Amino acid sequence: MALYSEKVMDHFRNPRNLGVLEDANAIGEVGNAKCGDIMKMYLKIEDDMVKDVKFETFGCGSAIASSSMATEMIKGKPLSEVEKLTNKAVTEALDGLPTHKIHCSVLAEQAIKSALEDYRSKK
Amino acid sequence: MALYSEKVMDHFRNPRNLGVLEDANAIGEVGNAKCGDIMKMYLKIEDDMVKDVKFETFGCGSAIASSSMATEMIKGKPLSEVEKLTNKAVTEALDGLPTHKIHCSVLAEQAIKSALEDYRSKK
Amino acid sequence: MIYADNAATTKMSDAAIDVMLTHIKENYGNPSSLYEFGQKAKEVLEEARTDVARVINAQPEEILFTSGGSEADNQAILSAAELGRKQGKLHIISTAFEHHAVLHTLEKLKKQGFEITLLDVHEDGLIRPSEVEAAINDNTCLVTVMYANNEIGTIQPIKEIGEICHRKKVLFHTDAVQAIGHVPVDVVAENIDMLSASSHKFHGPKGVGFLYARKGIALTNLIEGGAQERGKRAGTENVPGIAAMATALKEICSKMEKNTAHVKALRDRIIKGLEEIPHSILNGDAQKRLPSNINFCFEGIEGESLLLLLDDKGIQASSGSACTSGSLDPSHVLLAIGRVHDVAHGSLRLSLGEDLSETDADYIIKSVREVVEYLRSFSPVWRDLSSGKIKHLL
Amino acid sequence: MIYADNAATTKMSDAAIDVMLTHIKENYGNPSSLYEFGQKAKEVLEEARTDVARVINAQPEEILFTSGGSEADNQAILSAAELGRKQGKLHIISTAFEHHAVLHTLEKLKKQGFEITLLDVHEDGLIRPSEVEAAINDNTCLVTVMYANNEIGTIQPIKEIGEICHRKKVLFHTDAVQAIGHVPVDVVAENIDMLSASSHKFHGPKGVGFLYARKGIALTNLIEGGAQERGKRAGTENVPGIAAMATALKEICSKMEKNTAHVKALRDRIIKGLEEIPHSILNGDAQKRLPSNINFCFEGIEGESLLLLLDDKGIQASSGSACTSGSLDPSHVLLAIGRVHDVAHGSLRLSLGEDLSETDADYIIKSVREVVEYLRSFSPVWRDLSSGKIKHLL
Ligand SMILES: Cc1ncc(COP(=O)(O)O)c(C=O)c1O
Ligand SMILES: Cc1ncc(COP(=O)(O)O)c(C=O)c1O
Repeated sequence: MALYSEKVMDHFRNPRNLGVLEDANAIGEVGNAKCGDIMKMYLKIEDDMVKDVKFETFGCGSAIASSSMATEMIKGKPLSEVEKLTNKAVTEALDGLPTHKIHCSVLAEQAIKSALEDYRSKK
Repeated sequence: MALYSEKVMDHFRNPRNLGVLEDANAIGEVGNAKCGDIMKMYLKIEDDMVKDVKFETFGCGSAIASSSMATEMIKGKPLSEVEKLTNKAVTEALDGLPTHKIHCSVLAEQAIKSALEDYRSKK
Repeated sequence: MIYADNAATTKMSDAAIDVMLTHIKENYGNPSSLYEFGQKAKEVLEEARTDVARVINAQPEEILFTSGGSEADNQAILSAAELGRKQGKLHIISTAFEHHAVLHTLEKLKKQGFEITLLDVHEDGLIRPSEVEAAINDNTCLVTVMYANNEIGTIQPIKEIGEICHRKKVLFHTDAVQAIGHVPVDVVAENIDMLSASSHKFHGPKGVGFLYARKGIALTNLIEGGAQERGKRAGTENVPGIAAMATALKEICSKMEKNTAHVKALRDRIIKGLEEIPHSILNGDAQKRLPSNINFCFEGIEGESLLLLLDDKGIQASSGSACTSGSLDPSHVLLAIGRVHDVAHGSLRLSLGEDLSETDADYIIKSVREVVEYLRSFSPVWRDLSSGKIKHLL
Repeated sequence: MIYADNAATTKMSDAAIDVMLTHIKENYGNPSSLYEFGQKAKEVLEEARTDVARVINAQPEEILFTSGGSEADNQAILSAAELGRKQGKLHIISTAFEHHAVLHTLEKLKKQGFEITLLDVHEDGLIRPSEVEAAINDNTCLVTVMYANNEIGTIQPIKEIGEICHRKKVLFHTDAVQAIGHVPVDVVAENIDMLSASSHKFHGPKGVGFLYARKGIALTNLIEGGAQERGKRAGTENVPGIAAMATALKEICSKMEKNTAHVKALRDRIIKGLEEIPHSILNGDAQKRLPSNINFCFEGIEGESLLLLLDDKGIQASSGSACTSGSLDPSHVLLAIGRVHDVAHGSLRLSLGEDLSETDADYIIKSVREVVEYLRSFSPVWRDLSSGKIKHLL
């Protein structure tokens, strides 16, 4: 019964898709520093597919892990699928999160949604 | 720091002058069973001297020790001295008593005083 | 040394000591810390909670760790009173022979306007459920009746009382400090809403206890501060102590049947042996009592000197005599079952340990007989009783 | 493992463990029992009381043993409030950055009609005695100011505050949980009326603490029941724990000078090393702080991830980040000294143990630097700060 599951710790320690995507065409940023969590998602969308994705996160262990997991779950996926990604799916993929950390997975979902909106608004 | 001094325990374990003095001419009894302490002193007074003394006590360790010590302190002593015996002297002779047990030494003093009164009332 | 004062406190079991030491050395982290080392301590804490809950058929989240039985009693009663206050219900029912942790808390509440009914405990030391039922009115917010009395060991009809309280929708608390680990307790089957226990009464460490409070009962904090114990009891958790308590509890409960058979047989042997002392009386019902409890009054003697002489013979026991309590009155428990002062002063409680042997028991019988006879030999009260000057009460 | 969270809790000293074990095995009797075996336990208890009293220059009868610092804080404040109530004085002065054991107790009193003034703690984390004096009015019944803050380690001008309180005839309590054993405390010289301490902060066992209350101050019971602790704190005494606390306290105090010199040097070395991290700030005055305390804020990162990565590197520390407390807001202490939320989330507290080596200190510096740099490397906040999109606050 550590604070986090093995999965969370793995994604926290070795975040996938970390960094900035220079040629992103869809960027979403949610959260605020006052609350201690900011997630920024960089997506490269082509042919209605997420060709590439990277993230930057200011936040706690589960925020970093949630963003990392979320990027893995949408990378290479058609937008129709990406749109349906829920925080619940992210949480489950991480083998669960402590109750008061669920909002981190919500942020991940929102960051992706925000990026998709950005993409659509620019079309 | 046992409950009682060595002296108290010695007099409690090996009470001096325990029992009834068949030819006592001065008997004093104080205390009451309701309060948990009764002391009875049997004195044999001759030529204004305490020739012999015995006691019976219903009570706690310090009550028994106080009566025992008090009998030793008056045995063979002239009445003029016996009259002056105080509870303080008994307590000191016992190397002290716990505060809430001081009343046991008071009972011892009173039992002797009561015996002396008995003696005088019969003269 | 024959330690026969296990109702006062017990020796820690070796298993409990081991567990305590392990956690002191290896898991000293603060359970509130988020690094692995602190989380390990939290894990130990929650395992202990689960273990303790299981023993009384409760849920882990219904267990609150405290510093002992007194704190648990205080918090349970004050919490129920607070809930009562909110509903305008200011009546509490208890019994005349509760532990002071309960009685003094009730006195405090009385000063705050609560009405307190203390039920008669009868000469057998047993509460009558029908009298509980009759005492409950629309203003009653709490019934608190101890599971087993700490002096005379009588075991109350908890299940029946709980059933009445549930039916009447009144909270029911029981001070089970003397019962837990010694008799089976099931908070669900017995309709118990709140229950207090203390670790050092069942071979766990001192300074640890627990309060069971059924889910949904809002507790009032006794100790405010950090968010430990779901915000209901502040203070850095004594993880080694709590884990040791859980270990001791599991251990004693796993041996309960065996312990009970063994101790009960010795108890009854000693009772039989002491009943032969003339003008003596067993206090409390002979059957409905803790397997380990023996409590007698002997006429004509005083308890403290009895204890000291037994101590000289290597036997540790206790008494309800005023002299042993530092107060002027003898035990309120003995007075509550109708013993008059004179007799109550001459009381003796033996609370047996699980490791007592038959030889020990016989030695106890022999020693008590000797000491009672010796003390009577120079007791002016006994003289007056024997000579017929005053009448025997026993 | 480099355990640098000694302000959260400490490891028990070997001497304290030994004493505890000895009494668990050899003196498990109840100090209220009158046989020799119980009286021996009482003797151990009173020796511990004398030892503890001596350390703070108090009298033994001024020491009350409790289950920890929280209980001591609660009882001290409620007692002073009760005394105030009797005189119609319902005003209490405290500070904005007290421990929750104090603040939550004050909130409870506020609901009961008390007026609470929380003094500003300024950016350096230090109370100004003149502001205490100005805040006192005819209704003030208590001033309670912590001796040293648990997060930023600042040591308050206790003697000056005490002097003012004495002159103004107002009771003065100090929560000295973080100070006792770590800096010299003298209740007489410093005009302290009441003081709280907790054993597990100075290598004693958990679940034990004490309250000092100057002779003549009538305490209100928090836990009602038996007559233990002169009737002011019920519950069978945790003699092994109390004796172990006294042992730990004597031990740490005997080494205080040596410890202080050693730990302070390492503290300042680490502070120097961490100050080189750009956009960082030391929280609390650099001089008037506990020898063991280091507290920084680093812009652009969040504390929990910092802690977890330090844990991976074998360093245990703590943070005032909201994420580490389970609440939404970061530490009230950091907010009280004027750190805004964004910055307060990126805080790190290192509280050093006496056995830390210079190598450990250098490893800590290196590790914190690495982790801060790493977390900043993918922090969108840091990016915006670096690019000038938002302004640096530090
Ligand atoms: C300043 C301060 N006061 C009070 C406490 C409470 O002490 P305890 O957790 O031992 O009850 C602590 C520690 O948690 C503290 O640091
Ligand atoms: C029936 C009962 N209730 C409460 C208590 C108080 O427990 P503690 O001394 O552990 O606080 C005791 C024991 O002293 C007890 O026997």
